[in-house]
Amino acid sequence: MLISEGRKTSYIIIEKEKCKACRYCIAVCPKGVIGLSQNINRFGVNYAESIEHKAHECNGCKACAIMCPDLAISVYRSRIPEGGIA
Amino acid sequence: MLISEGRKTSYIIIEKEKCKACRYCIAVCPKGVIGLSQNINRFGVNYAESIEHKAHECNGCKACAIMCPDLAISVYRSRIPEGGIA
Amino acid sequence: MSWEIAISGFGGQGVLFIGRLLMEAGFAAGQEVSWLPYYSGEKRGGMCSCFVNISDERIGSIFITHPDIAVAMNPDAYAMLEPDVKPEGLLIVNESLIKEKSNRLDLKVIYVPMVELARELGDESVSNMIALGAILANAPVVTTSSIIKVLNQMMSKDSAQLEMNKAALLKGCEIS
Amino acid sequence: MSWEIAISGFGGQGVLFIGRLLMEAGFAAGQEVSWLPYYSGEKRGGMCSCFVNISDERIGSIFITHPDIAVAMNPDAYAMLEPDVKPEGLLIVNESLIKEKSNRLDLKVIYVPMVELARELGDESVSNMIALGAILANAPVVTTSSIIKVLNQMMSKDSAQLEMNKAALLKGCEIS
Amino acid sequence: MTERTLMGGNIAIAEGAILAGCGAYFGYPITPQNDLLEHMSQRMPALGRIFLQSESELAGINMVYGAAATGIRCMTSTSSPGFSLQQEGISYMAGAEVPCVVANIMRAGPGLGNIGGAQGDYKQCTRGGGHGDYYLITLVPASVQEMMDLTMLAFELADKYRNPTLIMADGFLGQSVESIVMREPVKKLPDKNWAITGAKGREKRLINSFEMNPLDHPKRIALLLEKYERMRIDEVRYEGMRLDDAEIVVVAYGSVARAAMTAIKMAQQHNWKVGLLRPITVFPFPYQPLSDLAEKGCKFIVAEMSSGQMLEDVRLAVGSQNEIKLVNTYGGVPLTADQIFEAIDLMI
Amino acid sequence: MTERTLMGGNIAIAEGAILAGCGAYFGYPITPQNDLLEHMSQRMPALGRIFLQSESELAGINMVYGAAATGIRCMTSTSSPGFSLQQEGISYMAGAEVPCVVANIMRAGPGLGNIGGAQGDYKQCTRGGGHGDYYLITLVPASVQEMMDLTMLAFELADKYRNPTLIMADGFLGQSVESIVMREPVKKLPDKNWAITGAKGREKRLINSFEMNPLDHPKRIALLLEKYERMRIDEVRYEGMRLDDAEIVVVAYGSVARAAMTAIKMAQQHNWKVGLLRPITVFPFPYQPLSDLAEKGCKFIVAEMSSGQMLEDVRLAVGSQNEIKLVNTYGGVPLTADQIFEAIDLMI
Amino acid sequence: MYNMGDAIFHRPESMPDRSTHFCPGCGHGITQRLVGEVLDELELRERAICIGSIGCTVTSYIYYDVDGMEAPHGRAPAVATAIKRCHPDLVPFTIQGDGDLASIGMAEIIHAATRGENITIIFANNANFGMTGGQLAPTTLMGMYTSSTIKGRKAEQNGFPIRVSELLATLDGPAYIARVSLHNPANVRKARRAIEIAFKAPMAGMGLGFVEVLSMCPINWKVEPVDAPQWIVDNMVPQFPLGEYKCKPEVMGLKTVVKE
Amino acid sequence: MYNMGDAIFHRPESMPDRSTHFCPGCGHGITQRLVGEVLDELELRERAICIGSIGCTVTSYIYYDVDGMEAPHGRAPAVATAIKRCHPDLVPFTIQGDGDLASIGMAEIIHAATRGENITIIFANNANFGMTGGQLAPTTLMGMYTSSTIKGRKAEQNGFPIRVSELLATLDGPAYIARVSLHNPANVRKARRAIEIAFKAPMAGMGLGFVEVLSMCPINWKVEPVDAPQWIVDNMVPQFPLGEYKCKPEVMGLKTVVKE
Ligand SMILES: Cc1ncc(C[n+]2csc(CCOP(=O)(O)OP(=O)(O)O)c2C)c(N)n1
Ligand SMILES: Cc1ncc(C[n+]2csc(CCOP(=O)(O)OP(=O)(O)O)c2C)c(N)n1
Ligand code: SF4
Ligand code: SF4
Ligand code: SF4
Ligand code: SF4
Ligand code: SF4
Ligand code: SF4
Ligand SMILES: [Mg+2]
Ligand SMILES: [Mg+2]
Repeated sequence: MLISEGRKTSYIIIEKEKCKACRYCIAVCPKGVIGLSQNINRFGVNYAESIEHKAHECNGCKACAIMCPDLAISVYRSRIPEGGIA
Repeated sequence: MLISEGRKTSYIIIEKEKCKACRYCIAVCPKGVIGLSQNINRFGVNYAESIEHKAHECNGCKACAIMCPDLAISVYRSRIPEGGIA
Repeated sequence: MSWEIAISGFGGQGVLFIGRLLMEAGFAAGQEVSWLPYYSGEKRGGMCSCFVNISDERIGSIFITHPDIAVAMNPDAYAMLEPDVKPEGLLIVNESLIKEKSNRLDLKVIYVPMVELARELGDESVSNMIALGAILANAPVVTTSSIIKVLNQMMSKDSAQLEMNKAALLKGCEIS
Repeated sequence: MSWEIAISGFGGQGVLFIGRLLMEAGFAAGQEVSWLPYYSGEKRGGMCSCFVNISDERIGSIFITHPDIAVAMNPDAYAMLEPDVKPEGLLIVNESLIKEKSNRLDLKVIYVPMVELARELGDESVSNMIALGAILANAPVVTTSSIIKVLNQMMSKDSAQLEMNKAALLKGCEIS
Repeated sequence: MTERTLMGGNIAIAEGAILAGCGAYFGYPITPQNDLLEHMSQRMPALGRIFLQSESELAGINMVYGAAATGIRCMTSTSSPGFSLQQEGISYMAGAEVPCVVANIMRAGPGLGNIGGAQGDYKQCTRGGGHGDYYLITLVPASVQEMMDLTMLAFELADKYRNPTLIMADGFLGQSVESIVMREPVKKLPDKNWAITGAKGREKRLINSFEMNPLDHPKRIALLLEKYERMRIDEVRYEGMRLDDAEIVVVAYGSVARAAMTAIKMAQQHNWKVGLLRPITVFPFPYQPLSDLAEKGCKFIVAEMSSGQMLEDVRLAVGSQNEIKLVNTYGGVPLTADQIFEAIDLMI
Repeated sequence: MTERTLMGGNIAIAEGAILAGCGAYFGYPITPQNDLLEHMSQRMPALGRIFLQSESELAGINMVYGAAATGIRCMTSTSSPGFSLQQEGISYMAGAEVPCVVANIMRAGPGLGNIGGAQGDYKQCTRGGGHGDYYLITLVPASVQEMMDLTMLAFELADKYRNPTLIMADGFLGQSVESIVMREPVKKLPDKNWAITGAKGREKRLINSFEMNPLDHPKRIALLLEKYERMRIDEVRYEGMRLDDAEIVVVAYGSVARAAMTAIKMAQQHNWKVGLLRPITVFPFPYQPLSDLAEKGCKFIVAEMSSGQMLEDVRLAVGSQNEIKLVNTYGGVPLTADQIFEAIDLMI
Repeated sequence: MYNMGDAIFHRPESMPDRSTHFCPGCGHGITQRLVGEVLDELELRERAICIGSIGCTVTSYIYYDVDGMEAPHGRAPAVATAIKRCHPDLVPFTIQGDGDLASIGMAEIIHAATRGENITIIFANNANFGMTGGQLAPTTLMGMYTSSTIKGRKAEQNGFPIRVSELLATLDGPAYIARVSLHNPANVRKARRAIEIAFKAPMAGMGLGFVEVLSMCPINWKVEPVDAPQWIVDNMVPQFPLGEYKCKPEVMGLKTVVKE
Repeated sequence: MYNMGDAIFHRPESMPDRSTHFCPGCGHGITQRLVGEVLDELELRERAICIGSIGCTVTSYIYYDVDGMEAPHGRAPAVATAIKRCHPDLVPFTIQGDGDLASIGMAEIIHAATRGENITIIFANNANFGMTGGQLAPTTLMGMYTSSTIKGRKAEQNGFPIRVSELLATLDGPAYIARVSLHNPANVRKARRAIEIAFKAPMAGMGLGFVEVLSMCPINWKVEPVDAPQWIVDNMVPQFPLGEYKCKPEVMGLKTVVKE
């Protein structure tokens, strides 16, 4: 799946209310994109989130999503990334 | 178990009331010692017996007894065989 | 008319089979029938009985304790059946294996040397058919021809066996 | 004197543990006691309650439907417990998670921001001990020192955890 | 079709199932019902239906659970020890409201017991041998004809109530042969809008006995109980014989009821007023007709091949005012007309 | 020893067994009795006794069968679905007259149900969940103390009658903690001159439920029945509370009996005459005391966490003259003092 | 949704949007998702039947938008067998734990396997009884601590772990048997492919499809979730070697070549 | 009894004088006798416990002058396990049929084996359910006729036979596993020696002793008894190869050298 033209950008979305903070995603992300939030979700845990200043480094390798046991992560790839990416 | 001295004689005894006439003993006896009786026992079968004129040919190989599923056969070895061998 | 029949012997003496023949023949004659096998001993070598009802009414008990007709194929069967046959009933005794004689005067007792007779025919295993013949000769339960019809159907594949069975049946009829 | 206590919250909020501490302290004080865990939801993430009786008489029901003292650790717990606390009873509310206020005038209701207080101590997981402190400060069920004695026994191996729990207990006592 | 034919009791169950549209049979050999399984092993594949000999009664009942959940009519048959092994599975099916037919051709227990016929599983069948609150309609044929007819009925009732239904018969009856009238095959099987058949063009369906939210569980049970209540009202079946002026009523089912018929004929010859009440369902039990008879002042003889298990139901029906006597055998021994007659004689 | 200590209900069963000289425990995990098994996994080996986690409840009950046949006191524990799986094995042990103790810490059924406490296995326990004619003494503790005491009693009774004995408790009681007085360990275990221990210096012995000669089987059953009759006479146990002048009698066991005590106290505050009859054995059931109360004209409230299974026994005891009302829950929901009080209020 | 770009990884279509009920870091969540991916891939929404087993995967059927049912503890293979026999067009599958499959349910899995039932069994091996609180399972590792072996599994007391894949591989009925692990993304990808074959082979009538998945159970292993994958590598893989244990020749053809 | 000469073959001391209840030519009689010979040889009269299984060997305990008990269908290994655990000095053994052991009792034998219970299991494999009238067993041969497969065992319907010895040999618990046959005197002698090891190994605490005996069932095979041994050679041995499938190194030492 090579995208030959344009700048390719990947990013992830983590549904915070699904996350149970196992940290698998954090452990496997080659780019250090993910970290734990300061806030807690309805499970009472500090959920995972993509770190704002790291989000753009995501290379779309999907490792995080593949390891997530809680189906909390989706991975996107876009040539023209728009705002609002968390 | 070699008996080095004296004439060795073997013979078998079949308990006729135990025999069910499967004929295994007959099939395995290398000497043709055993046959079916003309008479029937309490199971209503023509039981096995050692054939009178063959009895002395028994070589004590025990094959018959080993194959008998009904524990009907004992095998004896004697240097001085006595009468009454059936 | 109602017939209650009990047949008893060793497993392997063909007790169930002649019961079945009686039932089938009764059925063919339009009667109500029932047939019940009953093992009162070990699976192999134990006692085996068979109870047959043939009747023109709805049949009550499928067990029969006071048969009109009883067949004792071995000593245990004799001991079991002889006291309980209905007065005026018929008792068929396999004389080859049963040495006792009945003292009951209210019965018709027929002694048949079934094993010897069967052996004469060359096959001990048909002594049951001799017994069946003895029933037919002494009680109008079903006709001999209806039994033969059933036999023909059941043994259509093995004519040697069929003939042997028929021969034994007829011998049983004749002798008793 | 008899105390019926109900404590309720998420599984994982330490509801069973503070119930257990109360029971142990009551027992140490020579009272009759009972303790009953009760899960009314899924194993993980569901509701978890705990009923404690402390009494000088033989204890009847081990379920408590009208507690003298109730602790609601989350909104579901509040909804369940608030209507049923005995008149003149005590209701402790985890203000951090429960936004509602009780209209009942016949109760003593104490609102405690348990999560925040615990976080101040550096460990959210001790909000249960804050709640326990709040009970002790408002009802003479057992003495704080008896609870500390039990804590000392149960956590003898992990002094950091022990101290944290004690601190939370005392904070709960103080604040409310 | 009024064609008459000779048939064994167990075979009549098998053929009744086939007539009822049974699409799958799963079972494990055990005397005295082996001929049922063996018959099915030939007949079902020949009809393009499913036969599978399961590795055990446990697997068998769970195969039934799976097949029945897809909406297929299906059954298993066994005898007492095997039936004990199926209690967990039956409880699941009752809880999940999955219909099926289980035939228990009883032999003597407890334990290995012996292979003689018996009626010693009465309580197990009527009082829920498995865990939890459930009941099973339990049909008790007394003739080979009924082995067929009640099997067909069992499939109807199972579907009607979405509940396992039992055929409970003693091994003697199972092995007996009688003449019967063949029945017409069932033409139309009921639609099952709850069955799992692959979620084609519809929402997914679930079959289970478990409620994710435990607070919903009581609601589910309440529905079950309501269903059992309907059974109690609508499904009581029995046969009366000479009850109109009876002073003594014999209560008996299965092959014992047949012996009782003979005993009553014998009593009739003495002009004694003796009738028979023969339950055809033992759950639901015919309490009402029995208590009506009790009102009239009847005395009762309960005849069964057990230590007196149905006796308790008769007591519940009759209360403590009227005389009730038990005449029984156990351990694989048939109960005969003589014995019942004797009990009548003693009571007269 | 009158040392008091805090203990969980399931643990009290385990410790009671240990005090009673239980030499071997076999079991399979199932909520809500896992702590019992886990406790045994530590305690038994520490005492040089046998603990083995079996591969299933089926294997577990058969391990109990094997160990018990050698004369060792032994037990298993389980909860409802697991108990269903043990019915065949229990029937074998009853048939072979091999003593053991089985604790069924009931959860809600039928089927998978849920893990809430329940009393839905009453019929299964008291009416023989397995095949054939047998009964099991069934003890129903209502406190952690009784979890211990009745377990010890269960071992005595099992040996006395050479019969499996049940402890039947709801999961709530199993998981509750209360203070109890520790008991003395049993010093002397009974000699078992029937046990298979290796035929040293004596004739061989056999343990089985099967009789080679089927005509002997009824004799064997007759001995069993005679034994159950003795149990019915000698082993009825119950507790009465305020029965002397009671107009209403609540009948309840297990944790429900505890709720009933509270309800009765509430009733007392209104000066209502309400008493409690708490069966401690449900087989044999206290029919006599209940029918005595019925004679006096009492009304009855049966309180249980099932669809009304004990109700049938109360009906058998009371007959149809007196009013009987059921107050119940099911599906894993506790029955509370309030609900029982309400039932009293309605009846008063 | 151009704005969002193309989702290159998202929840499988066949899995309704809901949280799992598993503990943090539980491998079951991954396994369930992999199965969901295969249901999507093979377009099985209208044919699959999900059979719940008894263990933490007890309600696995709630996670898929396909018909489902429960099975009593250990009996899912029997339930699946009957469904498949009666409806050859349906695709019954189950996720069974090691307590469910290898302890109480051993007879049922062996017989379904030897009969060559055309069903799919995913065997989630986490070396303990998760749901009931972490007791010894037949797959518990030598020396491993569980709530019923607090001094560790010892041969004298508890015998040896069962290598289920190896055991089943002695039978002629299974079409495909593999042991995979969830301890890192590469292995999860392999697991996904194995599961796909385990669906395809029985769908093609070749026999049982069976995948043993070494799966994290941090709570009962008493490790932090994030350490659980390494725990598999260190402890489980040596005793349960990964790989294919059976692959009937005709199954080879079902494998699609995937670039690593 | 000088007159009689020396009995060089007689009924084992441990076997009371009684007829068997087996059909003519049934292999069970031979197996029972071989076990009796070993009981004599190892002097186990006071230590052995004979556990009956359910099948034609249901009452195997009546043939030995040792303590005995029954076990429900398939559960003899569980019963034996408990006896041995509680009384390490006793020697529990059982003769189980293939229906008993390999069908309903599969879970119990596998678990007893993997736990390495020190018990002796003689597995009388006659490729059918003898006692109930000759139905399909898990060991029924491909194509074989039984009363529940009257057209012969077919893979699609009934799957494949289980090779129990091979299956159990994948486990670490058993000390000794062998398959022997009764089809001629030489093989009966071998069977005798295997059975001896199957007693000695568990007695020495080395683990399960297991011998699979290919055994005649003429009545259900529908062959004349006298033809049954050859039936084994022609039909069973090809599908169930004879030999030792497991022999822990320490077990080797238990073997006594016997001149053929
Ligand atoms: C007949 C029966 N026995 C026992 C149980 C209790 N039980 C529920 S889950 C479970 C063990 C599950 O372990 P496993 O299969 O390994 O699944 P995990 O939870 O580890 O995923 C047990 C024993 C039950 N529900 N039914
Ligand atoms: C729970 C249970 N199911 C079924 C039976 C019936 N039954 C008795 S023996 C037997 C099969 C025996 O076959 P096998 O073990 O091969 O022994 P064989 O007779 O061939 O020696 C069966 C199914 C039973 N007694 N108990
Ligand atoms: S897709 Fe890869 S790079 Fe992007 S967040 Fe996930 S693991 Fe990190
Ligand atoms: S892997 Fe999933 S559940 Fe775990 S921390 Fe990351 S987002 Fe949360
Ligand atoms: S011992 Fe040998 S030779 Fe003698 S009869 Fe027997 S088989 Fe024949
Ligand atoms: S082997 Fe035994 S049973 Fe068979 S014929 Fe010879 S003596 Fe008789
Ligand atoms: S107990 Fe283990 S297997 Fe079960 S949900 Fe938790 S982590 Fe998963
Ligand atoms: S049926 Fe077969 S196994 Fe059973 S006794 Fe007869 S020959 Fe032996
Ligand atoms: Mg597990
Ligand atoms: Mg066999």
